[in-house]
Amino acid sequence: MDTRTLLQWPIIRQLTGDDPFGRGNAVTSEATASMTPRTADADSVANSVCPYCAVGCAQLVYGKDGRVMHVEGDANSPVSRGRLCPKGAASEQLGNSPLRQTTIRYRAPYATEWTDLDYDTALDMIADRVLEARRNHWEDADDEGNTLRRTMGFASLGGATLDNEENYLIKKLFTAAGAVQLENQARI
Amino acid sequence: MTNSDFDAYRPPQPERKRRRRRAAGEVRRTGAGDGSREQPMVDDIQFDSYYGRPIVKAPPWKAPIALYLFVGGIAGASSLIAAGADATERPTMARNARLTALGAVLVGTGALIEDLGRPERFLHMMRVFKPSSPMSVGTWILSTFATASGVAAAGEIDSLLDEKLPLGPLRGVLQAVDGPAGAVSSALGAPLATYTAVLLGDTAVPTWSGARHGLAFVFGSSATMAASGAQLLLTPTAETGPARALAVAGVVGDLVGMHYTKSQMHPLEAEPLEEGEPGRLLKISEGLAIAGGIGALLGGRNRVVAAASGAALLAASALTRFGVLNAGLESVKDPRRVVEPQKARLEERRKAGVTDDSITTAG
Amino acid sequence: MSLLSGPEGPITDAGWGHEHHRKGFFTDTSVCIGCKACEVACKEWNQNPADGERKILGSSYDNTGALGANTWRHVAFVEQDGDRIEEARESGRRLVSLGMPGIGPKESRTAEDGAPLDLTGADRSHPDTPEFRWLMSSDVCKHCTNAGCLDACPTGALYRSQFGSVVVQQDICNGCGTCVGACPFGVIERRDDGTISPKGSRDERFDQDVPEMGTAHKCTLCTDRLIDGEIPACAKTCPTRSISFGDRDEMVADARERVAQLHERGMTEARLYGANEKDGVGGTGSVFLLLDEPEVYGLPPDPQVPTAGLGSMWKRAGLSAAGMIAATAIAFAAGRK
Amino acid sequence: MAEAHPVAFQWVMEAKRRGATLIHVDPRFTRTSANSDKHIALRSGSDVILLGAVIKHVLDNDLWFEEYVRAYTNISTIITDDYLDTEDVDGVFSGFDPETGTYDTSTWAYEGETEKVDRGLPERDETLQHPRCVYQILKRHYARYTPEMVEEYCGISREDFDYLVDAIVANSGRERTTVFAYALGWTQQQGGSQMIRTSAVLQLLMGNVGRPGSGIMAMRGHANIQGATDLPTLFHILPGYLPMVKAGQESFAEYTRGVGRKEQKGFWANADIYTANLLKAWWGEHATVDNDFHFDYLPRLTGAHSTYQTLGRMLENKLDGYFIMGQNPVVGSANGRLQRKGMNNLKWLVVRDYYMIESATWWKDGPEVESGEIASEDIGTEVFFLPCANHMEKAGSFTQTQRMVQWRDQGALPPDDATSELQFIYELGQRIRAKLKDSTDERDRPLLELTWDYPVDEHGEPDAEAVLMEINGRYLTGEKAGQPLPGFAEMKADGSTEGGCWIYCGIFKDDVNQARRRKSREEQTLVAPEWGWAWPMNRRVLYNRASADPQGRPWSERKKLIWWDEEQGKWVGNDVPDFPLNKRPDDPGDPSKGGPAALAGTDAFIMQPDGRGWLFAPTGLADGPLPAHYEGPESRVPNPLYAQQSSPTGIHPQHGKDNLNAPGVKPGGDVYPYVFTTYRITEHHTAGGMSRFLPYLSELQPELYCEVSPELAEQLGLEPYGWMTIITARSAIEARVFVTERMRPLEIGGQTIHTVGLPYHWARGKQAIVTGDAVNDLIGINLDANTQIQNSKNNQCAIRPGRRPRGEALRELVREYQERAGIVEIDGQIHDATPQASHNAEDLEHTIEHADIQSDYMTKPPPSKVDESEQKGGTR
Repeated sequence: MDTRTLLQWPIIRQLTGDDPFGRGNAVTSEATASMTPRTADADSVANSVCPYCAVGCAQLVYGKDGRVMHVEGDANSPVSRGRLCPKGAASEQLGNSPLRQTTIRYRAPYATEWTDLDYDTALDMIADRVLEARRNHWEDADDEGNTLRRTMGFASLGGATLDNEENYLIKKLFTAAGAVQLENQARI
Repeated sequence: MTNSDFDAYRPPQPERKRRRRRAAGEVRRTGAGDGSREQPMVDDIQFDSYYGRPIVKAPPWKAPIALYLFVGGIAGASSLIAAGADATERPTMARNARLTALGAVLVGTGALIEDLGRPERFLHMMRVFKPSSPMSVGTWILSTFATASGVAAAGEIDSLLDEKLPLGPLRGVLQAVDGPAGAVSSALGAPLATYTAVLLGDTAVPTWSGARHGLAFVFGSSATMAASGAQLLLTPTAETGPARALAVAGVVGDLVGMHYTKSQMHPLEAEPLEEGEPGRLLKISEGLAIAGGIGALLGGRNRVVAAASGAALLAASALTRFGVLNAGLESVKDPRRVVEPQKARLEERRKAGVTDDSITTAG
Repeated sequence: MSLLSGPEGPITDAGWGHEHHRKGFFTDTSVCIGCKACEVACKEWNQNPADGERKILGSSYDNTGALGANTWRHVAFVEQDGDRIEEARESGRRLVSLGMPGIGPKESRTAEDGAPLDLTGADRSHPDTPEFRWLMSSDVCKHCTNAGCLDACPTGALYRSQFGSVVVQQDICNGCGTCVGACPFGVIERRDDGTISPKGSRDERFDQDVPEMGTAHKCTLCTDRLIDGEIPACAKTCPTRSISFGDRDEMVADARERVAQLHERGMTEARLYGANEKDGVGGTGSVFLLLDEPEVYGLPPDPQVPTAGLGSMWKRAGLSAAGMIAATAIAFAAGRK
Repeated sequence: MAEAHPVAFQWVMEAKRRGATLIHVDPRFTRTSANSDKHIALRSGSDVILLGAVIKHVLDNDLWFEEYVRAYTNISTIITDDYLDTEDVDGVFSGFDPETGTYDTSTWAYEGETEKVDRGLPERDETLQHPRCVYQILKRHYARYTPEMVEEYCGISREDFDYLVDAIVANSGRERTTVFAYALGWTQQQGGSQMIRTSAVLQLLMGNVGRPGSGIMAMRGHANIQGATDLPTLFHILPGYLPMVKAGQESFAEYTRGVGRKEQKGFWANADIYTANLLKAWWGEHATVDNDFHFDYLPRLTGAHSTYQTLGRMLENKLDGYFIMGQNPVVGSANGRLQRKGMNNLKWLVVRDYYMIESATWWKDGPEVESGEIASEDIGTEVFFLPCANHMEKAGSFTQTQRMVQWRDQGALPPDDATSELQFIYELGQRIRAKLKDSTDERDRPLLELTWDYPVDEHGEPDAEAVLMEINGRYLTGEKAGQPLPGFAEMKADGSTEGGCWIYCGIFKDDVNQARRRKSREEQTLVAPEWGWAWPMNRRVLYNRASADPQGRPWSERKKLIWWDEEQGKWVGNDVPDFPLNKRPDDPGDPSKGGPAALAGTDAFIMQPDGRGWLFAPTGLADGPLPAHYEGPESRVPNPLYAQQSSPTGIHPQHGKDNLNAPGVKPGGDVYPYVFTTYRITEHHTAGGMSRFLPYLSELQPELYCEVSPELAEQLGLEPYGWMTIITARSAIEARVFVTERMRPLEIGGQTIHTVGLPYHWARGKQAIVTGDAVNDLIGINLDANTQIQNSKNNQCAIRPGRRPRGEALRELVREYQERAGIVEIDGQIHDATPQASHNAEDLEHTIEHADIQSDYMTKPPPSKVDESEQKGGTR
């Protein structure tokens, strides 16, 4: 034990410093002395918005190694002033919950279990099915001869937690494909 | 207006009530939401709690700690007996007492470490010396005592084995410090046995906290009684005369001490010492102590009776520690044991004209 | 206060000098909406494990139960009817009539005509007692001036920071548990558990990563955040500023002003908890405005730091030890061969 | 609001600190009530009675804001003499066709020469004496809505009613304003649109629209539910609230004229421009003036195609595939059992989510599989589960509840296979186009000619800003070619500009992503115009012309927002004026021009064809120009106001025996004696997909409970925190008993009405951290005719202590109650006892026919933006 280490022995610090009772700076460890908030390790801070209700509270997303390490409110926001409700405050867990499903799963018709599928195959299968469903239920005109130019073969539900840009592209692509049964939470 | 078919026959409507108001004297429903309510112990004090949930927490101390309280007492008192035996030239008892002290302190240390959340960090206890922490003070007492007892006992063992321990040149050192070590261990024996009362008393646990006025006497007596009992068990009757006397003194101290302790407590604080499992342990302990005391007093010259009495006293002491520990653990479960004594003492101070020391203020 | 339980200037006592003001919370339960954001933000920042039983606890909307090793903010919910509200108002009125010191800032203590405001009669001007109320209150470590846990810690793991907060050093604590019993508020606890695993038959089960097992845990006042000039996670997230944070002096002043406001509206049930330096723990770092007796919220009505009695306890232990020595000496002296 | 929007509630608490009075009207005492000055419990579904009585009080006592109302509303407008009120037709309006359950709304029109009415200049009687002027109609219509009626049928005492009315009156006028905030408590009712309309009528009367601290706030429930309505994934509209094309509208001109006539007042007169820019954005060079911008590429509607009609197609095996993206319909939609049944019939299903939600796993661990009613092996649906990126793992924008668009930067990378919807839909589009590239089929041309080329990053993620730029729009010709449009006023219908959504035009003004602005609130005014961007044109308060008096002066100093500055010759103030900037307050408008130029200087409601706020809505609503009270579809209370029991236009597809209604006031109604209302709580989020999988949220509210009054608990022998079973005509579930005085019985029309409350966040499955029965299994599909939104807030149930039966016995229990109520015969023949039996369709297609909400939409100008969000969005 060298002298420096010995001098760091809290008892010595108790006897020599301002904290004889050992309730303050005499007893701190090196880790305590060099304490920083854990966000000090973050390598990015992104301006974001809470994904739950529509109040639109501003969030700061602290990232490290490509993952979210912490989320808190942005005090600059005129809407939320940095505050978050319990759901907003749990946003980090929304991304990092151990229950998150991060790989593609596929259930064949009448199967009792999931299997795995790679992205490219899945996308290809879905594209085929969209085209088939579109064909199967294509309607050129109604009984009175009015143009319909649509398909009733597939539908889509969702969008209220998706971005504007995403909703726009969903509407654009599916409308161009002739689909009309496009809906989201706003109806529910 | 209405288009009900039964309009004309509608019975007179009771006067519309905005919300059900409780008539005076009507019994409150339980579980209706405003926390649990129980019958007040004292008529003019209404007892409220947050759904009957505990207010304070008991430390996470289990059987090893009770064992530690017990053997710590034995160790401490045994070292005193060893000193007495040395001084009065009772070598067998001196040796037995020293070895008892060492064995007990080793078991105690083991138990203490066992009960830590992070046993590998036991040595962190040595970082500081905190006069405000009975555990810190106690640990220093314990470690010094253990070291000293170890040295003293090593000397005993060495001489017992006719210096056959492979000590080499260290034997000289051992023989030189043997005496002082014994003295240190004797000096720390009594504090070792009684500091644990402070350890328990220095908590917010109602029963322990309430027992703070007398618990040291109970623990000191109990330790004395147990250590004496150990010698009655281990040492031939020829040398155990003082131990018998001590045993009797210990029993008396234990009984009187416990009575005194309870007399200083709020009834709700004392209750766990008398009821339930801890109460039962303490009742058995009391019986065993009395039996052991009588046995030691009257039949102490008989080796068998002495041994039996010794065992009874040891058991009594052990049960006292388990009883007191468990009574404390039990006492936190009912928030009444926190709220009522505190309200009572607050009320008492207010009656005495002290109105400026409440944690609740109007501004 | 005795020397052992610490003097009134906790920061100075801890050897920090006057680098920082003592920090603290003011939790104003009269504006708490019971959203529990404080609980979640606290757990997220401190990475505390979820430890709920995943069962309804039978205490209104509170399924957290109490403060503990993994829960450093706890929101209490209490449903009360009109009778109970009247009782609370009455008990608050009694407090006022005790003539306690330092009630409210001066300017709000006088009526418009300059005469002293007679708060004991304030209820008469108040609108009707509501028929029902739902109290919500976020509890937290009190960061006492005279902190039982801090005093009792044998390893120096607990220390008083430069901000006046009482903090466990996780690299030091060996889990002896002494602090747990020493807290008069039942706040600190040893972390012995805290896992979540889904009860269903998921393909892969998982256990939550539980850091720092076996050591004592409690609110740190987000001391790590304070170092960077941030405020504690709970105070930052609180939507309605029911939890505010700042210099303890200011918190107490705010609390006094707020309670005076409420009293002026006839809400005599409002009272402060922890603002009195003369109480059994020397005043708390976390001050609360309550609307009923403390025990209704699960708070002790007259907490005292155990170490306040330490001198007397050591005296008795010494006496007992002396008794042991004397008894032994007498026994051997009398029995000398 | 404290429950579901806690952070927004900070402003309410702030206002309360400053002396605002906060009143909470709700059947339940919630966390909002706990923090309000007053909680007023009303019987669920009786809102129009209450608000109607407030309107009557205000009219009878001349308490309305006369100067405001006369200048800015249609109070003096005269209605055609074909119009018959509910007063005249005993509970329905003129134009009702009982066969179809729909209205021909033509009789609700303004009086006047067609030419003048079309120009927004109907006949008026400024003396308000004309018997057919809106003022007189209003007075007659609400004459029945008395405080006594409120006391008897809402369960609100006279005292409380007076408190409410006095507070509204005292807090309205020049110096003060009142605001109404609502959420699903209104939208999820059959008749919910009219509840919102009632508050709109009241707010207009009190001068509480277009002013700071005024209005009707729809507290919307999802991060981007506003954006998903503006840039709609909804069947009935295109971006910017342009309606979807209806079968029969063969030409661009016919369609755009239906949306807005060139000669009408205000900004809908430019519907052709907005449409042309949208089409141009979608089909680029292929869309030209000559081919009507390929208007012909748009698919047409033949009725309602909402999620509930789509469910009908599923049940009839007429739908092959379904995309579910960030939704959990088997939990969140009405009649969950039916939703699952429908999904059993799909050929394929794509679910995109973060977690294994119940809508992805119903075939494996759904309630029917659990009970043995159906086996996994019998379900032929092919399921793709695709993990998706969350809001932190992609860049993009959300539009919050006040129409403010906020951009999010990317903070992390999506894990493993997870992708954004942007990437998925983009790549799916590319894949589909690749597969069709050699197609010569005419029907594939819209896909092949679609502008579908966005820059992507190294992970394949499209640049969301490029998409936003397309939404904003660009100049295509001239020296500014390629530059973003600064606002929709720059849009042209000649192919020289394009823009995907006219109301978002300007969001990329100055080539800056305005939604990304984050100037601290400390550094700007309270209006905070430099934080994010609000459509349209960054206006924070819509119709804010009304914040100034007719002469252009603020109504009062403390309520000023914008005003006319004579020196500068323009409107100035703290917000972007929602009015033609240089139009003087005394400008008479130029009727010959149409559009914005036709607006007079006092035509504050610039989206309305007459420039006025509509107390009386001549068009735009499917169920009446004025709100009238109807009982809920299962209500056991006879309608105290009209012979018409429940909404004459309500929609109720039966789907065999799976969507029955309780008999209500008919015999057998007493089998389901209690009202249940569903709701959300702070700790969870809608169907639980974003909360039940998170440990921190799950532990806060781990189990489903049912809130019951002590009286009902005692009556039924319910043990606190024990179990109870709730049975409806659809299904039965179990919940923990939560006895609380926050629920209380009401004496209504001579009977005691017990209401119980059920939060609906839980579901049965094996994947989430906490599970419980799904409450929406209890709810039937009874839709509002305007919105196609289900009635969740007042339905009837029976209650028994203890847990529900397992296995087959559960269906037997439900059936036993159905039989006792006489809604299903022993032999399985359905006896429909629903009050509005006149148009209960057993056939879904039939239902669609007469539920067609588009009929109004297509022929009449769409309602204003405010009305739009009220009717279509409601709030989630």
